[in-house]
Amino acid sequence: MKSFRTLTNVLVSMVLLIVIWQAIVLIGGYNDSLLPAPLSVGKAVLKLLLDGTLWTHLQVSLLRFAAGYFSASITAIVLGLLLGRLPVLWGFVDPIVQVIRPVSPIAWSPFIVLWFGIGNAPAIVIIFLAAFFPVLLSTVTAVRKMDVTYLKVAQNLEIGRYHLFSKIILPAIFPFIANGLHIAVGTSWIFLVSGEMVGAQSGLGFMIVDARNQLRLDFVLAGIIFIGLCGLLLDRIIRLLERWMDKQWGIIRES
Amino acid sequence: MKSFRTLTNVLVSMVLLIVIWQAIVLIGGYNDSLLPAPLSVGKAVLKLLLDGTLWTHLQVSLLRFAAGYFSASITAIVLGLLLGRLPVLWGFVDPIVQVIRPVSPIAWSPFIVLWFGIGNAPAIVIIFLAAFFPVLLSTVTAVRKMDVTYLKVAQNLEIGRYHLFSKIILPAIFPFIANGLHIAVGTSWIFLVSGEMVGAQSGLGFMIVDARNQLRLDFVLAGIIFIGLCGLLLDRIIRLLERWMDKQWGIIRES
Amino acid sequence: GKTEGDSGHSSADSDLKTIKIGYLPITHAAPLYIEEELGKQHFKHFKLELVKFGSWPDLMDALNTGRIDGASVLVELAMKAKEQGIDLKAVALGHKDGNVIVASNDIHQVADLKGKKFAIPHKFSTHHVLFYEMLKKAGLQYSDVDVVELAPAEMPAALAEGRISGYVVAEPFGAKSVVIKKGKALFQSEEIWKDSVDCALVMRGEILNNHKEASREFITEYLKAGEKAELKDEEAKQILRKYMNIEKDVLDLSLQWISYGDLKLTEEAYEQLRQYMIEMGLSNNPPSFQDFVDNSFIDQVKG
Amino acid sequence: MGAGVLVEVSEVSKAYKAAGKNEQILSGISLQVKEGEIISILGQSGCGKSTLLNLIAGFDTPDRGTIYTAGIEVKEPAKRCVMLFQNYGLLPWRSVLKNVELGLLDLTEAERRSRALAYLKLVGLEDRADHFPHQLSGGMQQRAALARALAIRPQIILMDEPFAALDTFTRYYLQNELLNIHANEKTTILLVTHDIDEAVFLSDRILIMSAGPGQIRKEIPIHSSRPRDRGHSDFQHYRKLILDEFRLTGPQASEEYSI
Amino acid sequence: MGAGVLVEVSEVSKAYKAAGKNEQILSGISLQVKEGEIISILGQSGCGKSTLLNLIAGFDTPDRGTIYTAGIEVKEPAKRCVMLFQNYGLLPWRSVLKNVELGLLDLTEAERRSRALAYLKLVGLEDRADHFPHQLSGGMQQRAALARALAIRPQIILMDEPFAALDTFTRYYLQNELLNIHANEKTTILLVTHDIDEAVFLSDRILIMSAGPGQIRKEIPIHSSRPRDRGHSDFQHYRKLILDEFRLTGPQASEEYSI
Ligand SMILES: Nc1ncnc2c1ncn2[C@@H]1O[C@H](COP(=O)(O)OP(=O)(O)OP(=O)(O)O)[C@@H](O)[C@H]1O
Ligand SMILES: Nc1ncnc2c1ncn2[C@@H]1O[C@H](COP(=O)(O)OP(=O)(O)OP(=O)(O)O)[C@@H](O)[C@H]1O
Ligand SMILES: [Mg+2]
Ligand SMILES: [Mg+2]
Repeated sequence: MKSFRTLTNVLVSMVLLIVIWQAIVLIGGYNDSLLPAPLSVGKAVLKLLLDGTLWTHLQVSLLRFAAGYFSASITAIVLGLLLGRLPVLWGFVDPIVQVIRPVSPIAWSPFIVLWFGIGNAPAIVIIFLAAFFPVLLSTVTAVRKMDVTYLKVAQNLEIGRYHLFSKIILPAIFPFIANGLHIAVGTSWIFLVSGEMVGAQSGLGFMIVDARNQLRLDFVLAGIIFIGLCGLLLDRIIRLLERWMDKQWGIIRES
Repeated sequence: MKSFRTLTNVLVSMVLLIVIWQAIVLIGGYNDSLLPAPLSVGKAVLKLLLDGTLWTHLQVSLLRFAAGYFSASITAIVLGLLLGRLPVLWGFVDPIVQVIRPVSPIAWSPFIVLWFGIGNAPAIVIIFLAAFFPVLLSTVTAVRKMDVTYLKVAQNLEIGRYHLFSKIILPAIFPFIANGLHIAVGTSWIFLVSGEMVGAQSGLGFMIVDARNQLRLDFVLAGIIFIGLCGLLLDRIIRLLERWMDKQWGIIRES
Repeated sequence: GKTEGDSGHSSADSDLKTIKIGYLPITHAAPLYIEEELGKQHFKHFKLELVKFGSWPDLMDALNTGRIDGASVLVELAMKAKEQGIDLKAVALGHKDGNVIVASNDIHQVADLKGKKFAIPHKFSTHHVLFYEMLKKAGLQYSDVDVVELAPAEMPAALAEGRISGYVVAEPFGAKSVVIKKGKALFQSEEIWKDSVDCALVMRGEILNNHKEASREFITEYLKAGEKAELKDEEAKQILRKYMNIEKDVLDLSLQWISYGDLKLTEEAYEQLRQYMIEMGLSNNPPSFQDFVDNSFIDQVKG
Repeated sequence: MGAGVLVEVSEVSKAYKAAGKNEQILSGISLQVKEGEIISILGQSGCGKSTLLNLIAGFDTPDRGTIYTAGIEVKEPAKRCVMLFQNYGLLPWRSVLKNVELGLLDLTEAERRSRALAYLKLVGLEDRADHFPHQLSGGMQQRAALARALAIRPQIILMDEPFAALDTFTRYYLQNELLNIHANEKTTILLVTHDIDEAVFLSDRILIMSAGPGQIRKEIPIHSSRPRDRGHSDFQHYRKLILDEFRLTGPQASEEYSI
Repeated sequence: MGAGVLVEVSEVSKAYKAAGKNEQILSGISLQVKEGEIISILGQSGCGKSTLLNLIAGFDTPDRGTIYTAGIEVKEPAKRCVMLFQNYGLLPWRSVLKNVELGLLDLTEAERRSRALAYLKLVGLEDRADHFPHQLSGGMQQRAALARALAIRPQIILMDEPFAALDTFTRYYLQNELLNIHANEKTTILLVTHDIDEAVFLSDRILIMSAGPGQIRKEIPIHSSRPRDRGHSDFQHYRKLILDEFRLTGPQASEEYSI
């Protein structure tokens, strides 16, 4: 019932969007190679779907995304746990992180090429960079703001150092890390396009850049639609995971 | 006392960073035009500072940033307030937002050029796009998750529609919007570089891209340093504002 | 958001037509720099505004949507846009020759590139054609080498770190690797393809039609600037370095390879290019010489 | 409706949807509150006390039955019948004074200010007028909320476990204060609580509510003159009566108890 | 130290830095708890009850004075003296059973499980072993926390306002349960509360604490045999005694009160 209404909503709003878009094209009198009409884009979408191009690119992108995202998350969580428990060390690392974080991964690209070459690696590195900082910061913050009651309970029950991390700290902060992980999915997916601009010959980002180079804006828009949909899908998957976890952890968030 | 320690931390970590960097340059035997040594970058930084180039670019960037960021924030807050109170409408808008959000502003650049030309406008639009969605989503969420007690109080005291928005809803959700505004500063500053790549003849982003095209990686790094520092500064300013507001609102967050 | 330029302006108008020309900071656009630098004071029928771009796609977006009136751009990109229905005309060349195939020091002949990565700046570029022709002449298949598109600025670093084994691109990015001794010039472009067509000065049709006087003067001055550039004297180098901020030795080397003397795009050279584009599958129906090339201005000047 | 009856609840029922099925929360509740009375509704957690109060305040509508306050049928929340929330419902971004002024937006600025100050004085908070709620203790916050309610001069005040979050000492003190204020203002008060002592100390009548579905099981009038003495034997008598009612006295059998 | 004295606090003082200046929270506190006793510390909010308990549990160290539990000087938290926190301190991501097993990590898995189940049964939660804390009511959560503490078989249990967050009825019920369990297990209990009834109902001795700085003002031994009857006159006697001590009986003068 609820999902049915959501579906109707999505359909209605999509139809509305297409109508507005078509209207802009008609009223503005745009050349199809400058602003393609919905129909041309529809054709492009269909073509990409049918001739298998999409799947190849999608697969490559998802693999790169997974590689960058998961390696970033794991590194960031492990480092975050340590740095969160070692405030003195964090005092030194924090300024560096804070200065590096606001720099666009694009700005780094000369150095990324220097160290990581071209093709898969730079795309993965850029996704890594985009995911790393949100997860690191949310982990450190979570560790530092953790409810001290849990730590007190652990002390009181004389729980050892190893169990302290695995049974108390990690699970206690997991919901907060999850939030960081959620944000990271968004930011790193956004940087997919940038990542696949550095010498990659495949992937959704490359597909868009390539179509743009060929002045096929219909394919650019088709690519944008796929990127948007996949981003949405990834977001929803993470959100479901988060919900499930919140339930386990007894956190109740209204929809 | 505390700020003194912070300063020491910053200095120590900067020195450490420079030592590591110099070590990499020495050990890797990199050519200065591939990975500039700290000294060359220092010279570049000094040159940019002294010959006034930096100030011109910085000023332009900050103006663009301010234009994009504030217009995005205001639009997003106003729209967010309305959409948050009109769940049916939001049901239609939400899917569109969710699909557009994960798309990199870079992917849109052909269309941004089409509509907004080159120079200032596209940079501002890209910053706008980067800031708009975090603020919109956090405003809508804040309105929808707002403590119903406040609404009940307003009903009970027979407070009119206008005062309801200005005296109850807006202040009630402001701390949450502030969070969105904070995130938006980060993301939109990151996209400054992308924004200033399209036909801009000035700005920090242009400075980096131009230096890169001229193979002056020392200036690229100098630009990165300035972008990082400004990003940090902006973040701190917003954080101070947030603190001050939290205090007004009676929210206590440990540092 | 209109695609037309502000065609209402008459060239005789007191507020002069501003011609906006896009470029990338490369040696190949030298005539533009010189024209602006030397002519700025005494243009009669127009004002010149040069707009620097960071990449070819950004420049093309602006050109296609009429945000700039013309550009010194890879001619293939302009042809592609023409094919898509954008009204563009090539009125002169940007330069002649001056592209080199750079290879890392362990590459001694074309056959050594087999199985290696090789970078080109853009699919629709003369550099791509040069690369194709080089392989063909050496008897290699196109698929023998792994071609990647890479931003020109990243190429020297990629070569130095062995991420690619060679590249072909506009100057000064080739000279850079040679100067820092991370690579060598394997071929000059004329060794592969004589009279290769690379960057061209491309104008939007409505400018040429609606601002005839301005266009004529602009192109005349452009050709003069080309002659000045061809001198490659200290003054010219000074101007180039002002626009490109590169090391002196890199500039000197890249100037050795290039010529700006005769900037007319001939029909033979253009037909050769068309053939390559069809052969390489870059375009099914590249615009014809008559449609795309407008030599009327250059012919007028040359008399 | 009888004269002087300010709250009249007749045969009210209410069900909520929970986990798919309709759960009956209140079933056939009737009660009357006369002018100037203090009435307590005493019941265990979850028996539907807050639900009933919400219906009377007009925040929700009953499935069956009717509710009149001050002679007008309740359709929506109104100023004549003000609710004091469990968590005080102060707006944290407004000073105490501004909070009290919130219900007086239709007065001129000067009137608004003087009225608000007068009621802050009544609850003993005149020197905290410019503080923000988070700068006050829980007890002070509850007094500020009370001042806000009184300033509107409503005919009825509804209170949902007004002192539950306070510690025993503060609670005793505020109960005394409430009685003092009531003696001056004569506002009709309907309060909900799960604290037996509180009900006995404050009320003219205690309505004992039982759960599953919520019903009024018994009415206990307190015939003891105010101010009452918590240590007095009269007080103990009523206390014991209610404890017995809930079977909480004596060495208790560990019967299954729904907690 | 006398034989059978499990908690010995001698001349303990503690100050906290607040807003730049040192604030004395506890000053020269001494107390003893003997084996098997239930002792209540009764005091107003903010008088330093939790601080004192934290010192005894070893979460913080006193500025002056010494604390011994079970004959050992307290340097850090230890299993011999377990704290029940105000908000129960259950780990929300572990089932009730797993929570109880948390203190038993040094046992084998089988032992751990059987011991945990035994104590869950003792508190009447054996059928909720696989539930998560948030699936339980407040009262059940407190019982689970109690089971976790008991399962370690500590010599002393410290309780910080154990039932303050529960409604009156649940609170009464759990107080009864606690006495039943104490009768079986004979664990020494030191609890902190601001509820007079609770202190009278549970304790062998009540220590009345006053604030600014926190001191033990008076000790009231309760010579009434358990189980006690909340309605009985003995009970009322002690209740009145304490009310008088805090000057909370009688028609109260509106003296300035620190809330
Ligand atoms: N909006 C609602 N939707 C569904 N169920 C509700 C809603 N409001 C209350 N309930 C249910 O109605 C029952 C009674 O709730 P209510 O808040 O009235 O109890 P209460 O007596 O005030 O309890 P407490 O003393 O804990 O405040 C509870 O079981 C609760 O779960
Ligand atoms: N870590 C701390 N740092 C500074 N001040 C503290 C700290 N812990 C407690 N205090 C102060 O010490 C005083 C006593 O606090 P404590 O929590 O011991 O009171 P309490 O008697 O337990 O009160 P309650 O009944 O509200 O729980 C308070 O004024 C509090 O502000
Ligand atoms: Mg309630
Ligand atoms: Mg306490």
